Formats: sequence, structure tokens, C-alpha cells
Amino acid sequence: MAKKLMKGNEALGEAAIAAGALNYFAYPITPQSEVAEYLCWRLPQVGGNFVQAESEVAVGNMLFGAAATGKRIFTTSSSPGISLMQEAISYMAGAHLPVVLINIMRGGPGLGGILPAQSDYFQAVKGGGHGDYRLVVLAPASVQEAVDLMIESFDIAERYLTPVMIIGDGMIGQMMESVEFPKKYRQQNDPSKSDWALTGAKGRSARVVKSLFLDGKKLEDNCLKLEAKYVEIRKNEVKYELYKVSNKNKVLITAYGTMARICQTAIDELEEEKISVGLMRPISLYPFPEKEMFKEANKPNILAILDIEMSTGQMVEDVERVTKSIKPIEFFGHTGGIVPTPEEVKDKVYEMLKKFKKDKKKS
Amino acid sequence: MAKKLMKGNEALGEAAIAAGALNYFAYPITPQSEVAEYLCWRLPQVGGNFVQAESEVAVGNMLFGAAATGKRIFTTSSSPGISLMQEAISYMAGAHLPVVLINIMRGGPGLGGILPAQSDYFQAVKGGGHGDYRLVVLAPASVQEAVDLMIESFDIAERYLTPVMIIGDGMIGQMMESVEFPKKYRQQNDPSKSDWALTGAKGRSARVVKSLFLDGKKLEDNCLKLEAKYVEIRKNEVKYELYKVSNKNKVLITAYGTMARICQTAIDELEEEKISVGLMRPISLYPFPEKEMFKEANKPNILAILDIEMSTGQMVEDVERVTKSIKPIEFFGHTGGIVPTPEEVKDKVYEMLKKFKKDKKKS
Amino acid sequence: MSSNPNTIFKRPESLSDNITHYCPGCTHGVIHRLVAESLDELGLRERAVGVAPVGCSVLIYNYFNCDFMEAAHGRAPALATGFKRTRPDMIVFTYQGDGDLASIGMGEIVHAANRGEKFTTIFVNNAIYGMTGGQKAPTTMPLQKTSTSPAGRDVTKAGFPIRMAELLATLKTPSFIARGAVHTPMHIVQTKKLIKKAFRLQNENKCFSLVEVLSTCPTNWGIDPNGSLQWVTDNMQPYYPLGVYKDPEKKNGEES
Amino acid sequence: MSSNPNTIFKRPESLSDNITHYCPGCTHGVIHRLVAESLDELGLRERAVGVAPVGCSVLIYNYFNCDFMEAAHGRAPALATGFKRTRPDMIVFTYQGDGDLASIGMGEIVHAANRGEKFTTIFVNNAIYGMTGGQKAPTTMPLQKTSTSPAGRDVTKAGFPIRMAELLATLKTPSFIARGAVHTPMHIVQTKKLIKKAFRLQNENKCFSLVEVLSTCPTNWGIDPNGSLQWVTDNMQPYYPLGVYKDPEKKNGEES
Amino acid sequence: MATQKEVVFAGFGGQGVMTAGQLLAYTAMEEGKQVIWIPSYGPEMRGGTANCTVVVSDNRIGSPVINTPQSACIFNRPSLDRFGATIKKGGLLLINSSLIDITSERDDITEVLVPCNDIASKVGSARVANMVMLAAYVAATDIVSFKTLKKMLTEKLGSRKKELLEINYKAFDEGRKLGKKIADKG
Amino acid sequence: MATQKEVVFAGFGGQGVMTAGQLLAYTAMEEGKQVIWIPSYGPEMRGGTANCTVVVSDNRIGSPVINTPQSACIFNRPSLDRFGATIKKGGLLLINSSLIDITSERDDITEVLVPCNDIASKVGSARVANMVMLAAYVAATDIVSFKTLKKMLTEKLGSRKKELLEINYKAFDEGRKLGKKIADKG
Amino acid sequence: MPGIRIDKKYCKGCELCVQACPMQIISMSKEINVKGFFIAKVHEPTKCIGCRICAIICPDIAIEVVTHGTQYIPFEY
Amino acid sequence: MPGIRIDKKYCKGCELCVQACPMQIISMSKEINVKGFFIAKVHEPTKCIGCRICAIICPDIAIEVVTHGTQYIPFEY
Ligand SMILES: Cc1ncc(C[n+]2csc(CCOP(=O)(O)OP(=O)(O)O)c2C)c(N)n1
Ligand SMILES: Cc1ncc(C[n+]2csc(CCOP(=O)(O)OP(=O)(O)O)c2C)c(N)n1
Ligand code: SF4
Ligand code: SF4
Ligand code: SF4
Ligand code: SF4
Ligand code: SF4
Ligand code: SF4
Ligand SMILES: [Mg+2]
Ligand SMILES: [Mg+2]
Repeated sequence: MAKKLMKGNEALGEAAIAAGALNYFAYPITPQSEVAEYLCWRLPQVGGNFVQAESEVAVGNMLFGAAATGKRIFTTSSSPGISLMQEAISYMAGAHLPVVLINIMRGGPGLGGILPAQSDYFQAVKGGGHGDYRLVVLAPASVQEAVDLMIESFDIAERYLTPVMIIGDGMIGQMMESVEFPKKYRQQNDPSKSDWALTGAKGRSARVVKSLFLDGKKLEDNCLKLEAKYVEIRKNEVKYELYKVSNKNKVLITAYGTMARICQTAIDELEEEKISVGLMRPISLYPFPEKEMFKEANKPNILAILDIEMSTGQMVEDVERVTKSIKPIEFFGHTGGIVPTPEEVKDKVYEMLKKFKKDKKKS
Repeated sequence: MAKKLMKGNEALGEAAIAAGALNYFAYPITPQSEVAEYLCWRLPQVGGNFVQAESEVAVGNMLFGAAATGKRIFTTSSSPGISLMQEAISYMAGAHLPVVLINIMRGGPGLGGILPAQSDYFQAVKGGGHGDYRLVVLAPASVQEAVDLMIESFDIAERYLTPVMIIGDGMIGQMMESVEFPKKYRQQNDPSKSDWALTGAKGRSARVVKSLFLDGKKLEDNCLKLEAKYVEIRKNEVKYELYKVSNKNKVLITAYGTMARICQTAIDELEEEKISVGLMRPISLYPFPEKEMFKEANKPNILAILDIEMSTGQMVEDVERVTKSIKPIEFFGHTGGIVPTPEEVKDKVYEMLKKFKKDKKKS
Repeated sequence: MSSNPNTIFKRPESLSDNITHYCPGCTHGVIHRLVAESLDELGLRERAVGVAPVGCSVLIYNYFNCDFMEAAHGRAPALATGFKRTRPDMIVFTYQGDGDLASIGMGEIVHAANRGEKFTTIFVNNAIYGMTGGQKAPTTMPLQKTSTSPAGRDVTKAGFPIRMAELLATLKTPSFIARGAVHTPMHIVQTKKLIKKAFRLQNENKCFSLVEVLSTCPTNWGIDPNGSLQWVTDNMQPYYPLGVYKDPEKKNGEES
Repeated sequence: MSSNPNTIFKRPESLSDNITHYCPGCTHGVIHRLVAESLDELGLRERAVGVAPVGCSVLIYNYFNCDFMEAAHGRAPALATGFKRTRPDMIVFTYQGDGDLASIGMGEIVHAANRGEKFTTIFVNNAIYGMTGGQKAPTTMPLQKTSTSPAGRDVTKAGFPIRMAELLATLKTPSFIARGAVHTPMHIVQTKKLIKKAFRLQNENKCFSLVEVLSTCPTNWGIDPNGSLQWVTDNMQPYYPLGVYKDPEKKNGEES
Repeated sequence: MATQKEVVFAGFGGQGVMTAGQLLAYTAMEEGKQVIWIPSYGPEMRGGTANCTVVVSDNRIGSPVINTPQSACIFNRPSLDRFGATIKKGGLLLINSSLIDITSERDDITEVLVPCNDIASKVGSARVANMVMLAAYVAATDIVSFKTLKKMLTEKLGSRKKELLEINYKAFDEGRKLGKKIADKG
Repeated sequence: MATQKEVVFAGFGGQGVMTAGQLLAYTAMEEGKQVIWIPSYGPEMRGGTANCTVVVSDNRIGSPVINTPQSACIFNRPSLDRFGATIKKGGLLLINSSLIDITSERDDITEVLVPCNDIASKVGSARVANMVMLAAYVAATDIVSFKTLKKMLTEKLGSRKKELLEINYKAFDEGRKLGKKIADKG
Repeated sequence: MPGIRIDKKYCKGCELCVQACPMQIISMSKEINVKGFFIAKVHEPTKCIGCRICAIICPDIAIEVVTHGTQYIPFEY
Repeated sequence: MPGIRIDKKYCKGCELCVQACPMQIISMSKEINVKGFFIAKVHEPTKCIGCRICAIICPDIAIEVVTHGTQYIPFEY
């Protein structure tokens, strides 16, 4: 298919169609309402269906019901809306359902604002709902990557029978970039081939999709079954990008999503100034590139790590954890809709270079 | 006041009254419905009020409204109910409101079961809602401590104008232990003395309690104001207990809540076998005893750390983070309502001693 | 017993052989049977998907021979919507208690009914939260004692019981809304007809259908099973009139 | 202008001097004024606490001279309940749009009304989600075009518009439920009376009170301001009849 | 460790097993001991078995979960099936022989048959079967004194219900006799 | 870096600033360039100013947020107030002089007055003011070719609307003339 | 000749059938089933008219109604 | 003699008053206010009957109605 210039939100919608996900449930919220505004006419063209739900609580639970059909289904929302889905997300994880959720993050907490932010990292990556479950969390940095991850997320969701969340900030939703869709769109799933979907107890015994296990042992078994999947996911689904990483780097920047692109600009500019900085951009936030990041951090040329986020500092806790604080870690960020600029990133790098060169001399 | 034998759930209710918190909003859910069943008759005796809400979503938002009066208010719930409050919690944090929430945790995810668990650590400690906020999170290990923390939590909530969450597993709610309440119960707050509560714009300009800041800069300022509070909280409110910690310890156990008591039994029994193990029990899960735990972990006698939880492993990520993995960390747990026994803890210790003694020889 | 024996009443096919966990005399069991018989008689079992509530009937899937999923508390109508919109060719029903449907799930049921989702809801109103130990429900009768209203429901503070059938019948979107009861054999027979009609209308893709059924909770009411049936007659029936409140096959008003 | 000038219409005291962010001709402004005038005339401003919704009127606190808090989307009635139960001596009102109240906030408004919470709700029904850019609301008219129903609301899929006043009036708990409009000066005058009565009843601690007000959204309807007023007459008024649906001061049925 | 005593009370709802456990807990607390009473609140409660565990100690009590209690007072058959095997070696098992016609078949514990319901009926009310059992257990283990036990019972029942109190006292006496025998033996 | 060009289009809703930006973006993409179009979607949108940024580059584009763009096409006064000062040193500022009667008062940038509305009215429709501006910008910077620009416009408008197309072409021509002058000067 | 069969396994001894039977021929036995419930039994089987009322009211579907030969069915069910 | 005052600051040029005035004496001026709106003005002030209808319908409370001497108030408000 030819390249198209498309708004991120609309591209996400089209990507779902390309993935054969024709049932969409959503409630309007800025900055992602364009997904619904696109799909409300686009889905019927391809035999799909969009239900505008009464609330995000309902959306979460409609997904739950729709996922049980074995077809591909999804939603899009933004921060407060995602908070309202936490109970349902926990249920779907517990019931081993494949679902794709997109959070086009805005500033919080509370009503906050509608400008782009990355302050829902904890919620997405650590689990905003109750109980022992994890979400696969993917963070695209461009519209094309959003499309690609959207399509792949359905495969991941089905491979492990688990909810997958894509988190992008408001910019991902609002900006237009050129984007390419697969030549061949995927057909909708045929539920009759599923061995878990609810298709009617015809010629087989009845199936149940549930997360209740009143017997502690059985509930523990379910949690261990989940944990076993997460082990597999941690093994197979780690995604990240290294940018200008070399053994000349003095500083390793960690950043994800759009923020990482801004850091790239800073890195490019620093390179012109002969300051070598590398970037590690986790694409999968869960599974987190644990070993990979440790490896990069551990390289002898790296003096320090600079984590940059559009938040007051959330992923930085994982950076601390997985690098075992083997190198000093500094955090820089803006939040609430303010986007750190390449200039600010550079300034922070200058500052760190001064500080850690000095430190080195001292020791 | 004389000692009383009381069920944890009822004691929590009485503790709130002792703290001068006479307005309670809740929705029934096992294993904490006894709080409401106690307070529905007890509160009217002291001039208080209980509203049985239509849902936990409503409870969260009733708290939000009630907190704006400047009086002390609170709720109790259990895991799925807490998931439904995430949006409201994020709003209250963003609007700087003092609120006390109790989560008597049960097994999850999803509907899970009703037996005790500790699998909502991530939700409570990392933030289940959206945006840049944290909760103060306290974890009692006995009914008396639950009462004491309950009373103190209102002070903390008001000191920092922030929501505080107490998390206990189902055992804390269901078991009876002897408990003492303060001799003098606190009076209800006088809202007219508050400089932020909504008391009517009489003789002053109108006040607004809100979390919306459409201007990115203002929203960032609000987030930084929150972060500044968290810095203070991390400085002042760290609570933990050390049990049989000495420079003879070979293993340091980390565990919280009821789980820590079970570990104490194991430690006592190991002591009789001349195996020295210490316990670090974080009481405040946020703020986490970061430096303190690192200090203990870093002691030369400690061969390894054993983190034990009634979950598939959540706090262990913080243990990894704050100890900088300076010592090997092993996790052991049960979940879904199954409670690790002292025997299992001991077996795990035996296993680790073997393993790490060997390792030591190797290196 | 001699020749030509003829079974004129037996366990419906749509029910499994499992013994229920319900308390002795609890009429959840009767309502289960009416649903199962309706599925049998309309031949829907093999296309049916039930949605279990959170409430005493949370384990309903153990008792039915059809596919089932288990909703979050109150959200069964949202699950049913999601499922039915994605598989319009299947038969979907929710089975919900009064805490589930009329309290926490108010928004979901009103909106599903209003959108005219083509599924069927069996609403079991026993005026109390059975599963969690007898707390007050929105449907609890005035002055009824519960574990969170030990002095009886105070209507000046908690308001009057909500009549869901009446409330839903105000919606303009066509639907079938009725209230039955199971406290006498006669009422059971009548209610069976309502439930069967509800499923038939769904099968004909006509409309949303809901049958509210007055039920008992001997355990939490603290009344023996037969006394509980009487309590329905004396206390619930006058406040919750039985009948059809909305019927797409009748002109407006005709049924009332 | 000579001597003895007499101001016979001016900005009410309960409103601040700020210029609103509403679009030209949006009747949110009229409704704000009616609320403010009612507070003024009943002398309630200094005891009043408003609860802002999420919707175009989310910034309402900038325009009033009384205390305010800002709810989560749809949850204003829960906030109002929490506040009023804790401070029964204050006057509490929510101001909510139709997306806020009739969609996501359905559960909260029904239950607050049913418990008979002693606060007042001003429900601004403009048949659309204004703030988020004109998506379909539960109150959107049949065939009305919105950004999520570009071909017009399809009642076979989205159902008919919900009439909140009628729905809430089915609840037995005493309350004051009315519907007004602001598309002509006469309707504004009538609606003012309803709003004032709603606040008076609260002040007398009588009951929950709610006034639904038909309002416009020139921007998202894509109609100029005067045309929008006409659109209310032509399209909304016939479907949403004006009047008092429930009145604790009248016997049942008397008002209808 | 040696100072900690644990006992499970198990039967079906209505047999007063929770009350018996609570009374023991109140009494131990009154005597200045550390105490925990913890019910099983699992799904099995409805219609099925009910049980609680009481832990009494001179020192701070660690684990509130007792998987292998030292003693058990078993009121019905399903409870015997569930708990019979969990009792610690050398422990004590009291069986309500009025309703249970089998034993645990263990030879590493002390097993005592207490015909609780029969004795209860004899002393005047079927409802005090639990008190017969409690008294037998207390007498066998000396975990608390009968004086305090009686005091706490009186406090809980309220002095108005004189008649009921008398029946309870009688139940105590009968249970005590049975329990004494074990104590004397052991 | 040198290959990246950034421009902000800003005015009030209805002036077609978003469309102008999008057309530029489509054209650049058609010419095989990397491109980002990003709107401001903040609260100021309602009634207030509307603006978008277009970034065109030969290479992968880093930051989509351009705080100091190289160029700006400013359609109304409030937008000048907001963006005038943000333009990079040595940058280019095009001002719709039909509606704005002041300048940025900066001497470190090139400033051009484009009477967009006047020209638009002259060529036949007030609604093509945005195209006048776009053409001026394109001519001044050579960011894309007019050939492709016209092709994309035709594609977007559809060939049915011949008349409108002609007016747009005329607007292009007029704007181009103005832009050319700068290019020649610079 | 109609008659009923009560399945001991299902009966919970709720006594609803006892009260409902128009012929008053069902009563509670002293027999306890595995779940510990006293179960219902028919004490005068010959009087049974096969009306199915006991089966209709039984919440545990413990009752099956059978008949030999023709049976007048008083109401549709 | 009654009259109205339109506060330029508040007027958004919505024209509701223009259409509502029974005397048809309000029209849109060419004047633009700070927010960029054309504002309403009274073109025949002497004809004003002080009915307040313009003020009542104005969503932005841009209109104040004043009177000199007595004024017949046609309806309560
Ligand atoms: C979110 C959530 N809140 C609360 C509960 C606890 N809960 C379980 S069932 C129930 C009420 C059940 O009452 P009802 O719906 O009337 O069903 P019944 O048991 O009476 O049949 C409640 C409150 C829960 N499981 N999840
Ligand atoms: C939980 C949540 N969901 C969605 C939104 C986005 N949102 C903001 S306002 C609104 C609808 C507003 O419509 P209405 O209540 O009719 O008010 P109006 O703007 O029409 O006055 C929505 C969906 C939100 N802020 N929070
Ligand atoms: S608790 Fe009540 S509703 Fe639940 S099974 Fe028992 S009787 Fe039935
Ligand atoms: S968008 Fe609609 S409701 Fe919102 S201010 Fe504009 S006209 Fe009013
Ligand atoms: S109605 Fe059924 S369960 Fe109840 S006693 Fe009769 S046979 Fe047994
Ligand atoms: S069938 Fe009728 S007559 Fe026979 S036992 Fe049952 S109720 Fe009695
Ligand atoms: S109604 Fe008000 S805002 Fe509208 S034009 Fe008239 S004065 Fe201006
Ligand atoms: S007061 Fe009446 S007559 Fe005078 S300008 Fe206003 S509407 Fe016209
Ligand atoms: Mg119920
Ligand atoms: Mg609206």
C-alpha cells in the first residue's frame, strides 16, 4: 500500500482494521476522540462495528464480553478513562483474554489537562488494577511505529491470551506523519476454530470464561499460570531501540515514546558538538529490556545515565532497578503537558558531564 | 482505655471514630463488610454518618466531595472495589485532599477469591490511577497496629493534604486481637478554621477544589507541588521495624503486614536451630525505607535477601531497586489466598544458606 | 410402577447435574430452572452464552450446560453488549441480582436497555445483598432489617426501594420489560411464560428484554423458606407489582 | 441619561466579572445567570458550594462568586452527596451536561435522587458532547448528525434519546424534578422559577431537586446562535416536554 | 514457643464453634495473655463448615495462620475429615461423639470423645454443646482458669439471663470432668 | 540538520491554517520527504487561535515539538503576539498584512508582509487567503515544488471543482510572486 | 397413575414442596443425605394427582414427576 | 425613559439580542472588541421600552437595563 499522511489517531484506527479487529468500543476523550470519529464511518465500510459506550467503565467491560467471542477487539482512551477501566483490565487479565487497549496519555493527575504526557507509566507497567497480573505495554515513537505495534499487539495478545496496552502521548495521537499499512489486511478471526472462545456448547461441553477461583489453591494456580506466561513474555517480547550507542558515549539516555525522538534531536546536535551520547529506547515497557539496559549501563565508557520522561519520574524506577544503580542515574523531565526540549536535554547533558568528570577526578 | 478483643474490621471502624473521622462512605465487599456493619450503628451514636454508596466508583467520589468539607472522612474496601476508585483517587491526589482509604486485600486478579492476599502492592504503592501522584501507603501487621496507623493516617493525610492508603490482607480484617484505643477521642475538625476547605464564600473570596489546569505550565506546577510534598513525605514518614536484626544474620528477610509475622515465627524457630535471620518489615510502603533497607542489605554478614509476599512478587521490585541488588535477592511467596507457612519460609532459608555458602566458596 | 411410565416433569437439559450451593429454599434455583427450560423449549442452548453476575449466583455457570462468562460486579450488561455486538448470531443473557443490577450496575443496565441491545436480562430481586452477608440493597423494603440497616431501612435517609422494571419502562427504545415472581406455583408458571417470551423476542432479534423476578433469601432475611415465600406476598408484591411493563408486540399503554 | 437612573437588570452578585469561554450564543451562559440570580435572591451564595462537571462548563468556577469543586466526569452527584452528608448546613448544587449526567453519570444521579440527597442538580441538555468536539450523547436527537454519528443518530443501533426528567420521576422517593428551556425569553423566565424553587426546596431541607434545561450548542450543531434557538423549538421541545414531573409540594399526579 | 497454645474449633454453622472460640479468646486476654482469634471466612462458610482458630501465648504472637494446631475441638464429621490429619504430633483431639461415630485413627495424638450434644441435652439445652466441648478442652489443657472463663461468660451473656447462665455453668462442669481425666492421664 | 525545515501556520479557526499546513505536508511527502504535521490541540483552540507546525526533512525527524521554528506564517494579531518572538534567528516571518497592521520589530529575521486577504479577494474568494500565504512561503523557501503542490491541491479538492481550483491556482501565483522576491533577495 | 421421585442427592430439606403439595402428601423424613439435610419424602404416594406443583416449587429440582398411562395436565407449563 | 447598556467586553456578537428585541432596535455594529467579536449596539435608543428581553436572552450578561423614573414591568423575573 502506498504511503499516506495520516493523523496518529486515525492511523491507529486503520491499523486495527488491517489487523482484522473490526469491533471497537470507546468513549470520547481528548486527545484521542478522532479514533472514534474515524472508525464510526470506517468500520461499517468493512463490516465492523463501533459501539459508543456510556462510560469507560462500560467500555472495559464491553471489551471483556467482546473478547470472549474470540474475535479481535480493542479500545482507545486517555488517562482518566484508563483509570476507570482498571477493574475490567484486572478481570480480563485474570480470565486470559486477548485485548488491545490504547492510552493516548494526557497530563494528570485528576482531570489534569489535555496536553501530552507520559505520566501513566506506573499505571500501565506496574498494574493499575488489583491482583497478580501484568500488561504487555508497548510505546511507539512515531505514527508508523504506532501502526506497526498496533497490528503486532493483536498477535501478542492472542499468543499469550493477555491484554496488551499501547501507550502514546497526546502527540502520537494528534500528529500527522506518513505511514504505510500492510498490503493485505487480515481477515477477522474465525471463532469456531478457537479452543477457548465462547461459541455455544454445541457438540462440546460448556466453556466458561472467568477469573473467580474461590478455592485458594485454584486461584494460586491461575496466578501461576499467568506468571508462567509473563516469564515467556519476558523471554520473547522484549523490544527496544539503540540510537547512536557506541563505546564513545559518555552518557546513556533512557527515554521512550515521543520523548525519545526529542532526545534523538538533542543527541544529533550534541554529536555535532563532539559530545557522544547514546539512547536506549525501550519499546516494550513491559517486558522491560532489563538485561539489555544493564549491559549498556555497565559499559565502561558510560559515566552516568540520564532518564528523561514527560512525568515527574516513573520509568526511572525501573532504570534504577535493572541497572542495579551501577552508574549514577539522573532524572530530567517535564510534565503536565510541557514537553522537554532538545535544548533542555542538552543542558542536562552538559551539566552531567561536568559533574561526573569532576566526580571521576575526585575518586 | 482498657484492652478489648476486637475483630480487625471493627477495630478499624472504632479507630476512625477515635481519630474524629465520623463520616464514612462504603460499599459492601468481603472480607471487610464488617466495618460497615459495625459503623452503621456505631457512627450515629457519636453523631456521625455512614452512607452506603451504590458502588465503589461512587464511594471514591463521595470521599472526594466529603473531603472538601475539611472534616475527616474515610472508606474501606477490598481489591476490586479499590480498582474502581482509581480515577477518584487520582483526582483527590491532584486536588490535594486528605482522605484515608483502607484496602483489606483479597486474592486477584479479577474476581479472584476472598481469601487474604498482598497482591495489590503495585496498585497502592506505584499508583493505580493516572498521572504524577503517589499515595502514602501503610501496612499494619496486627490489629493494634492497624488501629494505631489508622489514627495516625488522618494526621498524615492532613499534614500533607494527600490521600493515605492502609493495606492489610484479609486476615487483618477478620482476626480478633486485643487492642487498646486512645483514652481521649479526637473532636471532629472545625472546617471554619481551614484555609482550603469549602465553607462558603462568606467574608472571603470563593475557593475552588480542583485538579484541572488546562495551561500546561500550571499543571506542571501542580505536579511539582505534589512532588515537593512527596519529597517531604520521603524525608519524614518512613516507618519500618527490624526484628532480630544483628551482625550474626546470614539472611535478611523482607516482608510486610501479616506476612512479616509469619516470618517472625520462622525466624524464632530458626534461632532455636542456631540459624540467624533478621527481618526488615517496611511499615510505610510509600515512603519505602530506601536507605534503611540498603544499609541492612549492605552489611557484610548478609549473604542474601529473601523477600516474602503473599503475591507472585511485587514489593520485591522495590527491594531490588533500593538495595541496588547489592546482594542476591530471592523471592518466595504464595498468592490467591494461600498463606506461606513458617515451615516454608524456613525451608527457603535452608535452601538459600546452602546455595549462597556454596557460591561463596566458588568465588 | 407399572408399564408406560411417562416423565411429565424433569430436570431440563440446559442444566447440569451439579448440586447448587444455594441455601435450602432459596428461589435462585427455581429461576435457574425457568431459564433452562426456556432455552430447552426454544432450542437455544447450543447458541446461548450466559453472563454470570457477582452475587450468590456467581457460580451459575456450574449449573448450566451452556457457555458462560463471569462479569465484574454490576457490569454484566456491558459484557453482554460487547459479546452480542460482536456475535449477533448468538443468544446472550445476563443473570443478575438486585445489588448487582440496581445498585452498582445501574448505569450499564439503563444504557444497554436504552441502546436496545439484543440480549435478555434475568433480574433476581431478593431485596438484599445475599452473597456478602445481607447488607441493604437499593431494593430493600422500607423498615426491612439488614446487616447495614439493623434498625430497618430508613427511607428518609436511604430513600425508597427502586422499581427497576418501572424505571426501565420509561425508556422510549422498544423493549420487553416485565416483572414476575416465584413464591407460588402459579407465579412460577406465569414467570416462566415471561422468561420464555423474553428469549423468544431476542431470538427474533426484536429488542432488549428483561424479566425482573421477585425472589427470596431465607438466610439473610432470617425467615424459614416457606415463611420467606409468604414474606414476598406480604411485603414485596404490593410494592413491586407484577406484570408486563413494556412489550414491543403491544401498542403503548395496552399492557398497563 | 438624566437623573434617577434605576438599574432594572444587571449582572447578579453570585457571578464573577470574568468573561466566559463559551462560544458566542451558547446558552450555558443564560443558565449560569439563572442559577446565580436564584442564589442571590434566596441569599444562599455565602453558604453555597457548586460542583462543576466535566464538559464545556468545567470552568464554571471561574464565573461564580461562590465555593466550587470540580468533579470527575459524571460523578458530581457523588461529590455532592459526600459534601452535603458531611455538611448538611450548606447549600450544594451540581451543574452537569448531558454527557456528564445522562451517559457516564447515570448511576450516580439515579442513586442520589433515589436516596433523596438534599442537593440541587442543574442538568444542561444540549443533545451533544460539546467540550470534546460534538460526539453523540444519549440525549442526541434521532437522525441528529454528530461527529460519532455522521449519518445521524440511528435509533435502531443507538436507541432513542433518554429523557432524564421522566426517568427520575419514576422514583418513589420525594423530589422535585422539572424540565425547562432557555430558547426564548419566556422560557427563560419560566425556567428561572423552576431553578429558584429547586434551591428553595433544598434550603428548606425538603428533598433532592433537579431541573433539566434544554440548551444549545451552536458550534457543534453547526447552526448559528439564533438558528440554534429555533432548533430547540423544532426538534428538542417536542421530544422533551417542558414541565414539572415531580413536586413534593403537590400530590402525586397533580402536576402532570 | 513452648508458651504458645493453639486450638481449632470446627463444626457447622449454628453449633456455636465461633462463640466457643471467642469466649476462650476473651478469657485468655482477661488473664493477660496475648491472643488471636481467627475465623475461616472462605466460601465454604455458607451451609458448610465453620471454624476458627485461637492462639494463646505469653509472648507476642507471630503467625496468625496455624496450619498444624496443637489441639482441635471437632463438632461434626466433615470437620474431622478436614482437620483430623492436621493436628500436631502429640497434640490433642476432642471429638463430639454425639454426632461423630468415627475417630481420626491416628495414634500419635491424644483423642478424646466428648458426647457434647448428649451432655448438653442432659443439662438442659442442646445449644450449650459448644460449652461442654470448651470446658473439656480447658480442663484438659489448663490454658485458662475456669474462674475467669465463668467470669467472661457472665459478662458476655449479661447477668439478666440467669437461667441460661446456670445451664452454661452445668455444661462447663460436665465438660470439665471429661477434660480433667485427660489432664490427669497426660 | 541543515536539511530540516520547520514552519508554523497560525491564525484563528476558519482561516484555513490547518489546511494550508496539511497541504504543505502532503506535498512534501509526495516528494519523498519525511514530514510531520502537528496541530496545537490545547484548550486555546475554542474561539481562540489555531495553529499547526509542519516539519519537512530528508532524514528521519527527531523532535516533533518545535519551540523555535525557522519560519512562521501568521494570519492574525494574537498569533503574531504568540509566535513572533519564537522564530529562530535568521528565520523567516510571513505576516498577513491584510489583518495585521504591526510587525514583529525583530531585526534578526526576514519579515515579509503578505496581504493575503486582499489578494484572495482580488483573485476571487476570500477563502483562499491561506493559499496565498502558503505559496509565498513555498516560493520563499523552495521547500517543495509548485508542480507537486498544485498536483496535491488538485487531488485533495477533486477535479470536479474546476472553478475553485482556478481561484486557488491564481492565489498560488500571486503568493508565489511575493515569495519569489524574498528568495531572490535572500 | 402419577407419582413423584425425590432425588436424595438434590433435596435440601427446605420443605417448600411439603407446604405446596395440594394433597399434603409430602413430609420430612428422618433420613439425612450426604450434605446433612433431612430429605423430603412422600408418605401417601397413592394420593398423588401428578399436578407437578411440588416439582415446580422445588428450588433444587430434586423432584421428577412421572405418570403411567394418560394424565390430565391441569395447566400448561 | 428606559435604556440598555451593552458592555463591549462581554459581548460576543451572537445576535441573540438582535433577534429578540421586540422593538427591533438592536443591530450589529462594525466595531470589534478585544476578543475579536463584532459587538451589538442599539441603533434607536429612544424606542427602548425597557422590557429587558435583550438582557434576559443575552448569554454573556453583556446587557444592563436602566430606567429613569418609573418603569412598567411587564412580567416578574
Ligand atoms: C466491585 C465489587 N464490589 C463489591 C463486591 C462484593 N459483592 C459481591 S456480591 C455483592 C452483592 C450481591 O447482591 P445481589 O446482587 O443482590 O445478589 P444476591 O447475592 O442477593 O443474589 C457484593 C456487594 C464485588 N465482588 N465487587
Ligand atoms: C472519565 C472521562 N471520560 C471522558 C472525558 C472526556 N470528556 C470531557 S467532557 C465530555 C462530554 C461533555 O459533554 P456534556 O456533558 O454533554 O457537556 P457539554 O460540553 O455538552 O456542556 C467528555 C466525554 C473525561 N474528561 N473523563
Ligand atoms: S444467601 Fe440468600 S440469596 Fe444467597 S443462596 Fe442463601 S438464601 Fe439464596
Ligand atoms: S461547544 Fe457548544 S456547549 Fe460548548 S461552549 Fe461552545 S456552543 Fe457551548
Ligand atoms: S422442595 Fe425440593 S429441596 Fe425442598 S424439601 Fe422438597 S424436594 Fe427437598
Ligand atoms: S405431583 Fe402434586 S400431588 Fe403429587 S406429590 Fe407433587 S404436588 Fe403432591
Ligand atoms: S446577546 Fe449579548 S453577547 Fe449576544 S450580541 Fe447581544 S449583547 Fe452581544
Ligand atoms: S430592553 Fe427591550 S426594547 Fe429595550 S433594547 Fe432590550 S429588548 Fe429592546
Ligand atoms: Mg440480592
Ligand atoms: Mg452536552
